[in-house]
Amino acid sequence: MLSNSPALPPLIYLLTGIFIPLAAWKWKKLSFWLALGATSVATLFSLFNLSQALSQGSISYRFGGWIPPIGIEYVLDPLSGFVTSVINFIALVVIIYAYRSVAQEIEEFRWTPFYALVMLFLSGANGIIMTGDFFNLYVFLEIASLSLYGLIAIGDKKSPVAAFRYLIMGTVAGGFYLLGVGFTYLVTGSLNMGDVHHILFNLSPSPPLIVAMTLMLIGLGIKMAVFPLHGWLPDAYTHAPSSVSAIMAPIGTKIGAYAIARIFFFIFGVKLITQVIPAAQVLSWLSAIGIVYGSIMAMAQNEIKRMLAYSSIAQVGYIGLGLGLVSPYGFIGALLHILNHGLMKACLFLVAGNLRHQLGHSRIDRLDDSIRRLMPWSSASFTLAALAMIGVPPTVGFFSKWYLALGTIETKNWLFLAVILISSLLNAVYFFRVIERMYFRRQKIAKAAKNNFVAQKMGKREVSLSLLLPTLILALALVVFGFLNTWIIKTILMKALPAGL
Amino acid sequence: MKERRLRIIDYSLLLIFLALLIYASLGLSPRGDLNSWVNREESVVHSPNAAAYYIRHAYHDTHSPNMVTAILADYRGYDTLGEETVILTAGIICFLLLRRKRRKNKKDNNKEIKAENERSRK
Amino acid sequence: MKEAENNPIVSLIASIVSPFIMLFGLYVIFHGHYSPGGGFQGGTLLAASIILIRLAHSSHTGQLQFPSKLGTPLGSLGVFIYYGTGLAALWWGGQFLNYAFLPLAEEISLRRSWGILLVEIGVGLAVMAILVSIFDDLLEEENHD
Amino acid sequence: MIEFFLGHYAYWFVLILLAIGLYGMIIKHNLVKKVIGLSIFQVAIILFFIASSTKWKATVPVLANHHEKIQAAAYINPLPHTLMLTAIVVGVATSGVAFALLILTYRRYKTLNETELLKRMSEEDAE
Repeated sequence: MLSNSPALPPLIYLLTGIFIPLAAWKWKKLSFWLALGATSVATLFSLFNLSQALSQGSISYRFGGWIPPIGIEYVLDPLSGFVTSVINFIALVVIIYAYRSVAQEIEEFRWTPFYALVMLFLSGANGIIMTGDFFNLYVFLEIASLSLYGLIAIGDKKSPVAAFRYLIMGTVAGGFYLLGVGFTYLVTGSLNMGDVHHILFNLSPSPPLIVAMTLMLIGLGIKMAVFPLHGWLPDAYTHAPSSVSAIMAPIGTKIGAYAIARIFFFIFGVKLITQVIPAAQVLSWLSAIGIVYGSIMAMAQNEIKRMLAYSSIAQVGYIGLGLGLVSPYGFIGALLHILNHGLMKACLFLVAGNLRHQLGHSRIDRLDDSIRRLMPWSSASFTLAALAMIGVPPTVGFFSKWYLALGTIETKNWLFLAVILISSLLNAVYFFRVIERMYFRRQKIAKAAKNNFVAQKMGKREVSLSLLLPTLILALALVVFGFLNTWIIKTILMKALPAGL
Repeated sequence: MKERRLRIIDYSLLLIFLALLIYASLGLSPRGDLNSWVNREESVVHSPNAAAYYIRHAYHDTHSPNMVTAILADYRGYDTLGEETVILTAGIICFLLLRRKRRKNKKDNNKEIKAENERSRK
Repeated sequence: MKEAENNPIVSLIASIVSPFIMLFGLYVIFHGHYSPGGGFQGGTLLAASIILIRLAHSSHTGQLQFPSKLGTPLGSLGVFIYYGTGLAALWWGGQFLNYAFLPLAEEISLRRSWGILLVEIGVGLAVMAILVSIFDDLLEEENHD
Repeated sequence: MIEFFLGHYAYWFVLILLAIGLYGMIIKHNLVKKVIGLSIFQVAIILFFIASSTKWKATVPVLANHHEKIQAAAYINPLPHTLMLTAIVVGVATSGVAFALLILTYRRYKTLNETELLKRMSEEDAE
């Protein structure tokens, strides 16, 4: 049974996604417990997979028992093990949060399909990360995207429009990727990633291959929300329910980033993406523009969720920049930032959800220091995550930026170094705007009395424990992983570097 | 005016994209060419070509003369499981988004619609 | 759906044609080994025959034939048959979806053949149920107003 | 020259169809027309794969007589057909979800024209 462990995380999610509509039709509460159980088991298995990959190197799992170019294989190596562990851990924490948040935001008869869709989304995300087959990646990409469209559309009133816009962009992305796969297949005659890698090594680059790479870069770039292709992201993040934003922001864009890292660095190879077409350079330039653009747009927003969405565009830019540098430090920085941004964004979106839960809004201009007194733990978590976002030393946010900066110095790209420094300042500006209001803005007396009255009437000041605990776990994880960063880099990420860097 | 300029950008992007794709298709080997890498028995690195393998071995392996079925359900069965999941996802989404709570009498039903209208006014 | 325009010719033809479409759908599913066809194509035909009844008759008759609340559970069941076939192979010691480990027949190629049939039935059931359920959900509003 | 044309013209038609689909998605203001464009786009990709699976003088990939020795050149490539069966299902699922979203949008805003929709949404923000 344990020899099947590489395939188990996506399969467990898939089984739960299928089983929830069957089992939990009558008992709505059961769907949550099934989802929670599946997520914990899948997290355990992905941690086990990671340890396996670290001790044994790359492991191939063959579906149906067919050898790779004939059948479909899953590839478990340190990189895929690391990323599945990260997203499953974050998903576990957010699912705990979803218990009360969903109960409040979504009608009861929708709980069952909601949890089923979350499970299917996680199954798609895990499948994308583990797969070693081009077409299988497309199928799981579509599972993940379709379930996201549905999950976004149960948010507030504007959410169906946001979801529809995402659907159009996402389908174009999937179509471009599939067309790229078609050209690659016609050139090489194979769909297996490892096989294609070996074949391309012996084949001189031709126009169809170059166009295939361009198409895949555009397609996966849309999924990752690289700068000019980010149009769907702000609306989708803003209008989705809080638990959906919190599960989509850390995982949704990261799977695009991972797919780009996997396909361009491990399959096409460094030579093809730097010398034949300037894919890496284009990616890093677009990401640099995206970092500045996202940060500036985030400063202009008045709604915390929307601000976080624009900040996501900037943060995804860091990952793209790190990948595009084509240097070991840059790659490590990008991978560390996948972990890092996942934790930070999940934590910030959970706090935004807490604010909406207690206050009924999350507008920055209506915050004042009553928040600090009403919700001390939430605001502390927000501050910690914001500090990590800016890159203050003991948190994990500092270290990924440190490695990215080392990468820019290594490749002598001083402009990108300047972009990283400037964007840290911009991050500081837009987060301190919120923190300043939370801690130092005195509220008016009359309003204070009213607020106290409201607080007494509700009987509690802070949000309930099941909402608070996930926020605190994530905030704590930011510090813990900050102290563990050398260990993570030495034992995991150094082994995950592609050949030829 | 601004609208019109945006239109022109859109059209030209579309045309550039089409030109790019046609340029790529010029480099493909002609359709039906038995010497292209898709239709040969082995790839450059002598790994077996999947398509030729399927044609040769499908009946022997799965006892099914229809190769498409054999590939769909056996060789690449995991893709088909994914495909089923996609359509299940679509079904669940339509349920999640469109179905209103089942009501026994019409009065409650009207209340539901009223609530939706209320929501749309909000 | 509008109930008033219930044309007798349309409903009669639909009632005559629908069983044949359904039969053909079953043929396409079960004959997928030997001729073009398979679970998805057959499932679509089955769904077409059910939807034809819903279009031609009153929605009440359609509900008698296939209640729309069955849609999602049956779809889940169909996917579960597929998944369960894979899981059974895993249980008997093979990889996921490796039908050679299913104890259905002596010969390995026959085992794979049986495995394919099981899977196709699951696909057909899932596609039929879900297509009908999507159809019902898209028309939900009209049913209520 | 004429052989080159005969070997490639099907790809060109399919790629033009793809551009038409993209045109529908990008330029059109009606959301339903966007979905139509999306379907055309997906069909174009499916046709691209199918067109690539041809072999001259070959037949459909269903074994006629399984006793004689099988020539790989006698049957067209079955792999793209299988892949496209999956892609068709994905297309059906996507358009189903798209229409569900449009119905929900129409219930709330009573319009499916993009400019009108944006206008109503910003009016609502102003309130």
